[in-house]
Amino acid sequence: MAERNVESVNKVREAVSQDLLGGRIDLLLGWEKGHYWWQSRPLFARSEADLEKLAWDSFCAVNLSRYLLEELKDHDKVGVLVKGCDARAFNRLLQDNMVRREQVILYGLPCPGMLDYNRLVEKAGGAPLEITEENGRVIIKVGSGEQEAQRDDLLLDKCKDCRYPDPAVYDQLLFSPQGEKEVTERFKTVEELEEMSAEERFGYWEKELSRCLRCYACRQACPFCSCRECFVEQENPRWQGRAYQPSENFMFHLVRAYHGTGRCIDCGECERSCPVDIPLQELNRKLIKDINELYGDYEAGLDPEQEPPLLTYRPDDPAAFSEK
Amino acid sequence: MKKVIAREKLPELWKSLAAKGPLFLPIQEGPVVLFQPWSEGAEANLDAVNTAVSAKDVFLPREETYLQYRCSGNQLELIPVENAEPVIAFGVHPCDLKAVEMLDKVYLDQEPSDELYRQRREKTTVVGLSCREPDPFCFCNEFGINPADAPGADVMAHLKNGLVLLEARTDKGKALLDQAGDLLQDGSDEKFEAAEVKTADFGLNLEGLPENLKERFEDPVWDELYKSCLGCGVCTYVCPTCYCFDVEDFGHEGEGQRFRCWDSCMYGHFTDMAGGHNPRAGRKERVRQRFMHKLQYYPETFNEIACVGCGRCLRSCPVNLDIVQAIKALGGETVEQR
Amino acid sequence: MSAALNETAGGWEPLIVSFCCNWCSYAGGDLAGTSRMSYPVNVKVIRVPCSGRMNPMFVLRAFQRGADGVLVAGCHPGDCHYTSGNYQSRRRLSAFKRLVEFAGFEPERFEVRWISSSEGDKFAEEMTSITEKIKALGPNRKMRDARWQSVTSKV
Amino acid sequence: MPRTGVFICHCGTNIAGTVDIDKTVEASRNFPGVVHADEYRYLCSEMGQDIITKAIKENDLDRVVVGTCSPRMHENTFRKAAAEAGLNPYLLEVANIREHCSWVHKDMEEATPKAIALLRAAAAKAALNEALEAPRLDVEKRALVIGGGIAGIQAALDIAEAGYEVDIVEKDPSIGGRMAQLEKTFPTLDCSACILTPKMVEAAQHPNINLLTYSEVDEVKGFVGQFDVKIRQKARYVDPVKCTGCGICWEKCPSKAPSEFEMGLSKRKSIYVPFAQAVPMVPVIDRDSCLYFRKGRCQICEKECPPQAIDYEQQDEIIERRYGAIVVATGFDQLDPTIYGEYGYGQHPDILTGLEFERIFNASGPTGGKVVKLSDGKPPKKVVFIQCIGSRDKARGMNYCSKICCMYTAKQAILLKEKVPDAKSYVFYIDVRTGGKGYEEFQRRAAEEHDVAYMRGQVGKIFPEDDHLVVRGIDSLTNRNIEIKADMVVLAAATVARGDAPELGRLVGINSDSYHFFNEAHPKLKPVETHTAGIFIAGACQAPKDIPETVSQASAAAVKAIGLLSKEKLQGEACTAEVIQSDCSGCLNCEAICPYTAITPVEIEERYKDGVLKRTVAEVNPALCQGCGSCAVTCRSGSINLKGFSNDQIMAEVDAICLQR
Repeated sequence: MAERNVESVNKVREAVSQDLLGGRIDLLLGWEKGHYWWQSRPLFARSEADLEKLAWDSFCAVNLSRYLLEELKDHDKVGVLVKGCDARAFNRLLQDNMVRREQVILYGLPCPGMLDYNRLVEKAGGAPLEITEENGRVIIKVGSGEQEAQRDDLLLDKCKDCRYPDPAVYDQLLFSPQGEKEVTERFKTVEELEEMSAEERFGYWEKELSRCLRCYACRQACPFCSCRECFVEQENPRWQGRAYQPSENFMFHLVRAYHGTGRCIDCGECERSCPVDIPLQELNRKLIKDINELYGDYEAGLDPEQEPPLLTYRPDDPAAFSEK
Repeated sequence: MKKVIAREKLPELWKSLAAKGPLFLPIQEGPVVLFQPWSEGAEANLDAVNTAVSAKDVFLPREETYLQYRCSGNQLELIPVENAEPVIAFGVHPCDLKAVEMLDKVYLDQEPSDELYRQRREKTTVVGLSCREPDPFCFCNEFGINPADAPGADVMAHLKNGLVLLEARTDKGKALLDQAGDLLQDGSDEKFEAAEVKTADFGLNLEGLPENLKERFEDPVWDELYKSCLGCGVCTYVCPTCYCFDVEDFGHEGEGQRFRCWDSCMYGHFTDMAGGHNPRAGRKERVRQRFMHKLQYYPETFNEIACVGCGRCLRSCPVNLDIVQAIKALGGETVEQR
Repeated sequence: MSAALNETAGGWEPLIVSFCCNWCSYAGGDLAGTSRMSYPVNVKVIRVPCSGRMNPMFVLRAFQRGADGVLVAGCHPGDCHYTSGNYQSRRRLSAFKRLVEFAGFEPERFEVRWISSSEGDKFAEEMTSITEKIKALGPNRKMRDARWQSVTSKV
Repeated sequence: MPRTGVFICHCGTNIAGTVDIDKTVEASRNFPGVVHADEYRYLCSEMGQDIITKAIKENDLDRVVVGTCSPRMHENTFRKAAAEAGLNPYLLEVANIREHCSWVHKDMEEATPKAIALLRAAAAKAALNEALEAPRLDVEKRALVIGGGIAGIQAALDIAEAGYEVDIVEKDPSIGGRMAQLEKTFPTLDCSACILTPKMVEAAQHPNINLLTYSEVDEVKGFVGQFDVKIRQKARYVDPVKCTGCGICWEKCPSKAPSEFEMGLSKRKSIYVPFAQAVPMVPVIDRDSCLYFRKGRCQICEKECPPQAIDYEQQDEIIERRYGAIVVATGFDQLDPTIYGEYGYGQHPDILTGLEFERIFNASGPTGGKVVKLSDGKPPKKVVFIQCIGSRDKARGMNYCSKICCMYTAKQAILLKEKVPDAKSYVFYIDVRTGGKGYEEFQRRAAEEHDVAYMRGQVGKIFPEDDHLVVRGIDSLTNRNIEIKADMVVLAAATVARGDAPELGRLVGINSDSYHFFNEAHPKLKPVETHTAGIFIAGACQAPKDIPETVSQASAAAVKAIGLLSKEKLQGEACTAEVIQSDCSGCLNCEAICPYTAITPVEIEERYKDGVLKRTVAEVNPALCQGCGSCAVTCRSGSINLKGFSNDQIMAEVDAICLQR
């Protein structure tokens, strides 16, 4: 992987450095490596030296589009590296008037899916030292030798059922597209939960939500959570109390999810960001599934011109309750 | 006093210890391990390197009601709340226990001390647990912590070949082992040799850092460091040395209660003032506050950096902005100016 | 802090909060009154201008505070005083209803009905019907904030 | 803390009979903020209102809660009383302890705690009430009348006579509507055209009336006093200024199509005026049948037209105008009885509907006024009239009575006897309904003097046999089977709403009942108003009506419109939405869902670091906002709120209601 990776990073760097150094953009939002090779963090590049740190590998999960909210206050024109989900996030922000299209240059990165370090450890049975990727397979080097695995088995949860790995919007596409993927298990967990009795389901969520720290990482990482003032912090009315009561946990998580109705792009950043691994994505996906069933297929973030389902209606819409 | 118990016998021990009051343990909760009260059927996980959230929950609970009121007509009745009951915190790693000592400095060692904290602290028996294998994020060595020993523990526990070795170091500790009675066997002959545990070496140079930071409030490094921060509260909530809380009321005109709960300096509303002004209006100010607090303000008062190298912020920050990155950025590698 | 929910001397009685749009359903409720129809006292109505005003958070708050059932009532589709409020609420509340069911609420706990200003009989019937269904289900404990409950009995 | 006063009404025994007033007063004293509580037998009376105003002054009250009947009943009364004491009227809240409590519960033990809960909620809400000001709005001194039938014409004439400009939008090429199709009118038997035509001409010539025929309403925006309407004037392909109405074009036109005016019983040309007295007397070209438009050749009309008024290039034209008031008078359709297979309609030329038969009488109709069978041109000797085709038919969901059929059937039977003296009429009816001045006498005359046999019963089958139509039915009085060999059958097909009524209702912003007849604001007290301020309804678009009723309703609607137009300023809605711009992120979802286009983006400047940052936020036009509050729900951050029904007010009500069990 090392060589191929160097090659692809160079390709990205080449594309963006022309624009950054040529003054077409004032800032590039990309990734750089963290403390370890399997970590990445956002890179705010303004110079050639900054671009030296640029990374593009199988560990660039962080969605960069959200940083536009702040960076566009300070910069006239910003370049962003966008994977499939990041591009949908961009469209989401565009639809919410949070960004202006002409202020942003999007460099599209068709995404093979990002890898999960914990899965590498699991698969390798120890701390991996290095990995090599080849044709959908990953060779993991550990102290005691090598372990081979299917790349698909090592993906982050959020990438497993990604239907649109290619950016839906970009100014420049840097690699050849992956093509739309057929996903079969996107709603599997939702369906399993639907099968349960109400009591069981409540028990499930009560337990899962009981871990919530109210750190709001899910919200802060989310491209549909772009409010300046979240209902959580409002004083009048006090929608959300701070206590760690089951009642308050449900209030936050149901409303957070509901606010994503027809808006959630299914990027899974909420769940990835959660320090206590609450299956937030299942709440979001439940709403995606229901909206699709009731009001027609809608994939948030694919087409910013398409009216979000809660902002429109048809007189003959069905309802989830009796209309007699 | 030294005792041993076979690991497979632990559930019996939990049952016995929990009979007298809450027994906090690293418990496997779905995909994560949390420091939580044990109950029948709960799965304790003593092999976990670190719980997702630190053990501070035992001493400074995320939510704590301390006052109830009742009104009728013009009469207001205040009802004190009895909070603290004897608690056992079993399996606290050296880093977390060191962090509790840091909280002590804030809540106990200054006048007036925090009554709620004091009660809980005094009524808690701590069973420390030595670490065997650190994960890549553990870096407590940097702070002179020995992962194999928790000096402040009432009982020190070690895992060894299917056995748990327990050494009581205080009267409270002895009482605890006594409470377990026959479940424990004598362990006077067992050797507790501390195997050396080497945590990650991030190449930090902490020497003189707090002093050095005094003049760096306006340093351009802050202009860069904060940028990736999402503004969530993960780092503060998982951190064992963060201790800020908020006070909120719940109730209505007839009756209600006042409680305190964890708060985070990473939230914009943390410093909202009644008049509408917010001295830390931006993420930069808030990120600076947190790291300055850990690395400069706390040390200035208490003579040590408020970090124990538990690695939780490295593990949990969704964008990998952590204290190691901050220390590095502040330790001489000033980020290039715009 | 008793564990009893809504227990009065005569046993448990459910509390049902109904949000009614001003133009149709609230007026339907008025007509039920004018026509001297009768429905259970368990239902208490909050007037909102339109079912489109119905923020799902109001429903959750009612559950937090001890409601055993919530019924939102608005004009029939096509009859909204504000043209499209009920069309909008139909989508919102359908999504929301399924979400709360997904969270583990029984479907009967949260309902939406269209009741016109001339349907006093339907108003009374719906109020009776939801009360009976909730009685059959028993008290709602889900999302109920125990801290609020501890004080309710004393007011 | 507010200083709230609570006032509880006994309403005689209406409330006091089921709700323990003393207990509610006592309980109210303990609500937060309540400093005064009182009760009175009839709070809505002068005396009762005085009690409130006095108490406000004496106790320095800044919030008032009344526990009375429905706020839909007396909220305004009490608000006025509060205003009289110098209190902003919107600081008052009504707890509905009558319709929603004392009248629906019987047990005092139950009703009293509920009344207290409702009062507690009202007090909790009132504590958060704010003083509100209703905006004062301009009134455009012009009315729009949609529909150019007798209702529309009458309404327009009345409004014009009062001195205001009126535009009539008529979708057909001529005004006149259904009444123009009628031969004679009951019960006086005066000729319909003779009384209608002068009104049509008067309307056309009135200086304040502007006729927009062959036009349709495309869009209605705005609100009472300021409706912005887009009207599509369809291309006639004839220049109305040049056209003299000479008629050469339709004489020469070689192609034909079924005449709408004649109910399809005869044909008209492709360039045509619908009927001889059409106003305006300007033809239109029907593109669907015109040879030139279909095949690109012919152009005879263009060649023959003396003033060269034909213009094939004419386009639809959009007229945008502002109106202060709108009268909807779009009339009715006749049910197509083919859905009733047993009557054989559409399968035999001598089975007609009432309106079709009406054309048979007419001198300019398909038979030139000769009452003959369409099958063979011979006069019918036996005619069977069947009532309630599609009316009063629960099985098919048409429960209502079409109201006019009993009378026009009697009329047609009389006219038949006059034209074909040896003809015999049979009427199958469910009930004969003849409410109206001179109506009963008229119908009796038909039965007694014109040899019309009335038979209570139903017809089960009609089928042709030889040159007759066999009508088989049951006389429900004698329970005997009846069989009549008729020459002609006339079906009194139901009066139904116009097919496009639901669409028009949506467009204009008024609602309709399950049969698509437009809803009046109140069935008794507001019969011509709709729920949308400034929009009135007249005629059969509201429910089946005869001509006198239609005309009087049209005049009533006109008076309401005149009353509105005569105002210098209108009082707008006080409970409008409001944006907290500092919190608004500018996503403008509220703009997308606002039914009144009351929300628009606006750029604001904010301090940012050392400079200023421009950003877009939402802004509400309080004149356009009608206070539905949907925006407040779509706004996730609560940055847009509805005054009078704000988030914190509703949450306070929920809290309070749940406190009391």
